[in-house]
Amino acid sequence: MARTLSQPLKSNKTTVKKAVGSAVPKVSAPDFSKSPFNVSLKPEEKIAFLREMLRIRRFEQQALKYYNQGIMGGFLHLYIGQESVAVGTASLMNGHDEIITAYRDHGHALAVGMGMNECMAELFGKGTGCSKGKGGSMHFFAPDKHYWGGHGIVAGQTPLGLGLAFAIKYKGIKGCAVAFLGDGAVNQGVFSECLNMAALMELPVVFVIENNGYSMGTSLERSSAIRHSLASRAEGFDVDWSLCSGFDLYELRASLGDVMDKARTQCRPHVLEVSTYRYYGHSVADANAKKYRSPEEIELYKTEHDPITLWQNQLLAEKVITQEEVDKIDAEAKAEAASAAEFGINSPWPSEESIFEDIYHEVDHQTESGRTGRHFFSE
Amino acid sequence: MARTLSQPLKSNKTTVKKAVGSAVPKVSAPDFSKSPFNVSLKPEEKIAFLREMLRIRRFEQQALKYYNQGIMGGFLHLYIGQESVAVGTASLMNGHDEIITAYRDHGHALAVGMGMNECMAELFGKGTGCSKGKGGSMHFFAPDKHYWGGHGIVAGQTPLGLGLAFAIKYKGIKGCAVAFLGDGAVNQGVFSECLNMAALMELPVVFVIENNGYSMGTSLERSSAIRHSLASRAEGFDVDWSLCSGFDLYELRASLGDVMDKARTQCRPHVLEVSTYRYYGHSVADANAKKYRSPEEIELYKTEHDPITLWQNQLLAEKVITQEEVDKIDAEAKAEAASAAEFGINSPWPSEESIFEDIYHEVDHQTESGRTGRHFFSE
Amino acid sequence: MPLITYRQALNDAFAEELARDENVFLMGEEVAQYNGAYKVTEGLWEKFGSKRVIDTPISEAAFLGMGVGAAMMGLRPVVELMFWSFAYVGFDQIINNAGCIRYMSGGLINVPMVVRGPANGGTNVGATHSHTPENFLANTPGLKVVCPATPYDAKGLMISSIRDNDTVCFMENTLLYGDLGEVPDGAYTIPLGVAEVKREGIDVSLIAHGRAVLTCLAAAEILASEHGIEAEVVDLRSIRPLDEETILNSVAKTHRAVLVDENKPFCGVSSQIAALLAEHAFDDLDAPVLRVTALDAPAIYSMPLEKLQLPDAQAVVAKVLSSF
Amino acid sequence: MPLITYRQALNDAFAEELARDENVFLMGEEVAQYNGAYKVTEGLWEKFGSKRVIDTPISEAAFLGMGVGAAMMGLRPVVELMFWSFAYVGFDQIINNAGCIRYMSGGLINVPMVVRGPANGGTNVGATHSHTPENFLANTPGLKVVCPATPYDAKGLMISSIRDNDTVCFMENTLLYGDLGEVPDGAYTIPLGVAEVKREGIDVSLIAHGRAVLTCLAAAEILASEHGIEAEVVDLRSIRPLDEETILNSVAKTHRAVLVDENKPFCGVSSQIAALLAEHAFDDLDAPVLRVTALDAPAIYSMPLEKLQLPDAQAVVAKVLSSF
Ligand SMILES: Cc1ncc(C[n+]2csc(CCOP(=O)(O)OP(=O)(O)O)c2C)c(N)n1
Ligand SMILES: Cc1ncc(C[n+]2csc(CCOP(=O)(O)OP(=O)(O)O)c2C)c(N)n1
Ligand SMILES: [Mg+2]
Ligand SMILES: [Mg+2]
Repeated sequence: MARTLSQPLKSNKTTVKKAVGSAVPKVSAPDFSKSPFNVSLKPEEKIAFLREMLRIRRFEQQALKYYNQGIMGGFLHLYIGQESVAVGTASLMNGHDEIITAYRDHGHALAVGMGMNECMAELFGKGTGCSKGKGGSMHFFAPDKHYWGGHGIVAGQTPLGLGLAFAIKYKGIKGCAVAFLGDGAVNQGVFSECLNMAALMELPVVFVIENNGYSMGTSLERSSAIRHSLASRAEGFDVDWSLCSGFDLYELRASLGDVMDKARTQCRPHVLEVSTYRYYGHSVADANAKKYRSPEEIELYKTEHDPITLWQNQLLAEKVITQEEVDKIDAEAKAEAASAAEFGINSPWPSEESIFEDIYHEVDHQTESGRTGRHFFSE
Repeated sequence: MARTLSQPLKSNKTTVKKAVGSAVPKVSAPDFSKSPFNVSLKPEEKIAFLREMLRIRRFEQQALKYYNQGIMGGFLHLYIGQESVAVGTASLMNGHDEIITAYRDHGHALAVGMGMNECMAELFGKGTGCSKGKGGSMHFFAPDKHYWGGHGIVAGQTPLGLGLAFAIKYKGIKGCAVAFLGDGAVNQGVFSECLNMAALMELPVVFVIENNGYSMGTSLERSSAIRHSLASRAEGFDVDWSLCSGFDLYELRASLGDVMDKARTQCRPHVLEVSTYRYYGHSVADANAKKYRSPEEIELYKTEHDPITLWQNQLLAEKVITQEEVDKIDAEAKAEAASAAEFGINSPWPSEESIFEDIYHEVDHQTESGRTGRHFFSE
Repeated sequence: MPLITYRQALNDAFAEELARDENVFLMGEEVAQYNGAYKVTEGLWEKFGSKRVIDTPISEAAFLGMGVGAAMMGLRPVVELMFWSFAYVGFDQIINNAGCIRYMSGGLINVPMVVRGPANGGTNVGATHSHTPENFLANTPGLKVVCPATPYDAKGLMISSIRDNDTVCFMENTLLYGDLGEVPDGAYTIPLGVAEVKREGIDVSLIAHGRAVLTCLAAAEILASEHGIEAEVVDLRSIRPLDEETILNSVAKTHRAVLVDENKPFCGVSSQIAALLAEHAFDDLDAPVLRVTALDAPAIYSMPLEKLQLPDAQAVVAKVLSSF
Repeated sequence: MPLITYRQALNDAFAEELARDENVFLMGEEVAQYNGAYKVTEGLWEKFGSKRVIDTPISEAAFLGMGVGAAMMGLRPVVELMFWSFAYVGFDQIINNAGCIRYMSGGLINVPMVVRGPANGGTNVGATHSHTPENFLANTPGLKVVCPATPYDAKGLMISSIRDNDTVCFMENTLLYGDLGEVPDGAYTIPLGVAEVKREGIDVSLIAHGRAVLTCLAAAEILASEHGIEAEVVDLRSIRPLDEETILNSVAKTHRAVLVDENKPFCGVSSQIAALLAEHAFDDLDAPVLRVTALDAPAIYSMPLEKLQLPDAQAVVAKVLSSF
């Protein structure tokens, strides 16, 4: 099956909105490293991005190992291949911004600063997990880090993102909300509803479509009818939109930085479609991962468009880092992941009583409201 | 409040799709009476359209009288002002086409040939009603006339329209499905889902947005963010779209005839936005009908853009009809409506047993499946 | 105490809470400029402005979800559904987001939202507009469900619901909006999870919620005056949390229960009360647990027939008599 | 008889009905080219092609509604929900369109559709993916609900459901897909609304549906071998229509009922059965009606804890013993 749509997008490298159907302008790709969001980056910051991407990858590889051994439950949706998107986004958050994503959420979690231990423990279903073992892989949360999860129902998080933006504006905060969704998720009606409401209410929300070309086993062409791009659907709702490659961290930061700023300062929503790719199956249980796309295709992305390799090479070329330093960072990431796995394995299970905790705030806090009447109807 | 959006649309008088945001071409309005759909109309046919529109109006005015007397229940959403749309559509149906609409459904019902008696009896909640008194104003159906209702949940009928189109294509019929919805209904997510699926599956469906400028008390501007038009949202889903005025029956027939043909022959979906106007409140119970829009605005539409007056004047100008004949037709329509009201009033209520009929097909037909197990759980 | 309508009691609750807590806001279709399809929010937009009283497009899923998102951030949305029947186009947002996020986040998040609107049959608006989903919603641990029967309860329960730190599904009734009752000025709360014995009796317990409570009270009068039967009427008020104690105490006293419910019978609220009694009042009961529910058919349009579909006092009386 | 899996039994039912009736078609997410997320439709796209086995985008509301529209026109859609949990984004289409259109049209229309997919907890996929809405759906007059526990029942009930002229909500279970059972080749039907006594007994009736039936059978073995108690196991199979006669006959014989249910307890299917018994088996019962349900909390992710949330044989045994 020919892939075209999630290959690094050639067109529309700027974040300027394009009229639907208009010819793609022949601009030579700008040098994104010179964008205002990148030009003043300190070497340490650039290196930190590399570290964060490597940490995500090593974390997930470690998790994969245990999942395959059958000692993790449920689903495991790996983010490997897409790390630049989460890391780039987190790097642009200003302390007043809020983010939310779907079930492919480990990358965003680590990128905003959640610890590997709590995340790994969650995967093992342990009481020390970030969600006390109640949420699992799809449900990582860290409100204190402005990270609102981790949501399993496709596109169900998009109106929540709208609500985050609403609250930001209501409270008079100079921030924005970034809500991620997949290329399959755009076909849930609620996302279209969100576009309309975001525009009508002038909410500071950026919807980032992480277009990895597939929703489960269905290629973009088979799930979405479009004339130009998924993002261009926003046009019909008077929402600005743009496309960018997610493979190059500079480009992602330049594009997203722009639109997040616009959201913060002008209270205007935006849809940014980011081309990216996942190397593994939809979830680890996806036995067909190599059937609906060719091994060659996967290989091409791994070798030509890996965001970590690209960034690493960039930093090497900029002489911001040496190969030895890269290796060291990677080794540290691996060690951290291994130790997180240890932590997870050695952590206790949640207590049996905890089954009835964290359902009602009022019950948990034993307020009067929480003590009145029967709340639970099994013994 | 300034109205702009449902005034007779000046732009885009042809059914040719326009690129979003592109300048409206300065074409002088074509003479729609010369369109292939109109040019060969016989005088009797033109007169029949007038009669149908008048019948709808007189029917509803009659119903209104009894509703205001409190002897009809529920909601009564009047179609008055919009009659041309239903009549124009029905006049284009080829015997293999199917239509479906929302709760503002009397016009479509009469236009496809349902009798005034059964419709009026339904409003009175009588057993002789088209839905045996079970559906009421919002739920008229006549599958034998290719009319699939009458649906109360906003936009809930749009995927059903998709299903009608699906069945048409599946069965290899050379027809199309026309699904109506309002300007407020476009903001239900399911409609966007339908656009995507219609394009992907290449279904012969035409969505007709009857844009009367308001969803209940909310003007289009306050409910829908758009750059060009509601219909132009279809662009993002690779669905063709166009706009037309619904005030002029020639224009409506020319525009809709075109796209229905395209749907039938090419199996391509289309969204047609028709500008129209309702004179009464959202429903008769809408006490605010004159608050969210000015009496002057309503008056303007009634005097300048009434589809019946316009058509009547057109036929008088064409000398297809005389004023006397018009008056006679109108008198007949009034008499028919009055006699339908008589019929409704004098009809019996549904029987008490009928409460448990028409729930399960198998029970109604006392098949084995309908006789096995308990189906109803109250005495 | 002033005599005001159920509608006004709710309106007062909103006005007072909007004034008290700037995190409270109202939203929904036609709630602001139009004053609400049933005028429950009349005058509030004029008084509190577009920031606090917000009209939405016809996009229930999105605005319910927006409410959840805003509530996660500490705001207190009061979201109107024009009818609870329309909840089904946004059901996922209520069940999975309002209902499950706290659990899935291990308690990091709570969703202090009220979703409100009328949920009732009896107004000839047909099957799709007459749903009563209190049973569905109360099935979901994480959600609370409240169904007031009187103006007094409506105001006190609404204020409690707005102040509650969990999501409360608040079910009103278009047939009750015009009912008058005594309601004090100023704020007062009625805790969720406390039923009220609205009439004392010794011979049979009539257990109900929402408008069915009024049906029971009317039936109780008939039973007393015409049949010498003193019925106790228990108004559940809150479905989840549920005041099982008051129910069981009443049945322990009367030894007979007739459950009256405008829900459809299969897995309705009264099924749950019956299950409670079948387990925990087994020795107290002198007779089968009987139910009077909405007839088990979609709501019919026809005016006189829909009246037959809902429990009325005569049906309750007949059912009670059949139990002796 | 060949020993095949529950999954294969369903697959055979589809293959046979697709071959028999050209109005039958399957659709849903990943049902065609991917062979189904749980491989229930494996091989069917290859065999019947893209006209009959159709992949959809992730647009449940639209494709459920499309199914209704197609069924109104006489086709027989079999619509897969990857999980029944996802029904909530398309709930309106099921309740209001599939469920109410026949009534609202005065019987002019019927909707011969099957909506199917797994509905169960127990696989560590968290609260949003573990819903069991059979109670909600069976609450709606107009819908039918079927929950097979065995491969044999799965095939026979599926064929009946596809041939049924009303909408059937068919609930499978990912934990059962691999279960083996004897299933005849070729078409056979099991009527909806007929329960099966899967084990005869005289001391107590265990009443259940879906996977809980297997839990009951396991419990019954333990009760017999370790406690000398002979439990009768009634498998409801179909929730609506419901075979009340078989339930009442069993309880009339055993005088004791323990209801086992993977639904959440509040207004779950077992609440309805309890209500039935509280009304119609009052004189037959020697003990309170007891229930073993899913714990009343959202489904938890943690592997060992989720096991505790669902009824298991030990819990059923303990509950039965407590009844004596
Ligand atoms: C409403 C709903 N329908 C179906 C699913 C099952 N499902 C989970 S993820 C997925 C594919 C989503 O693909 P995409 O949006 O492209 O995100 P990606 O997995 O590529 O990150 C599907 C169908 C679901 N979780 N929710
Ligand atoms: C899902 C849903 N939400 C809300 C309503 C209440 N409602 C009925 S009609 C209507 C306005 C629809 O306006 P529009 O689509 O423009 O159609 P019109 O009434 O103008 O014909 C609303 C809000 C409903 N029936 N269904
Ligand atoms: Mg994808
Ligand atoms: Mg309108």
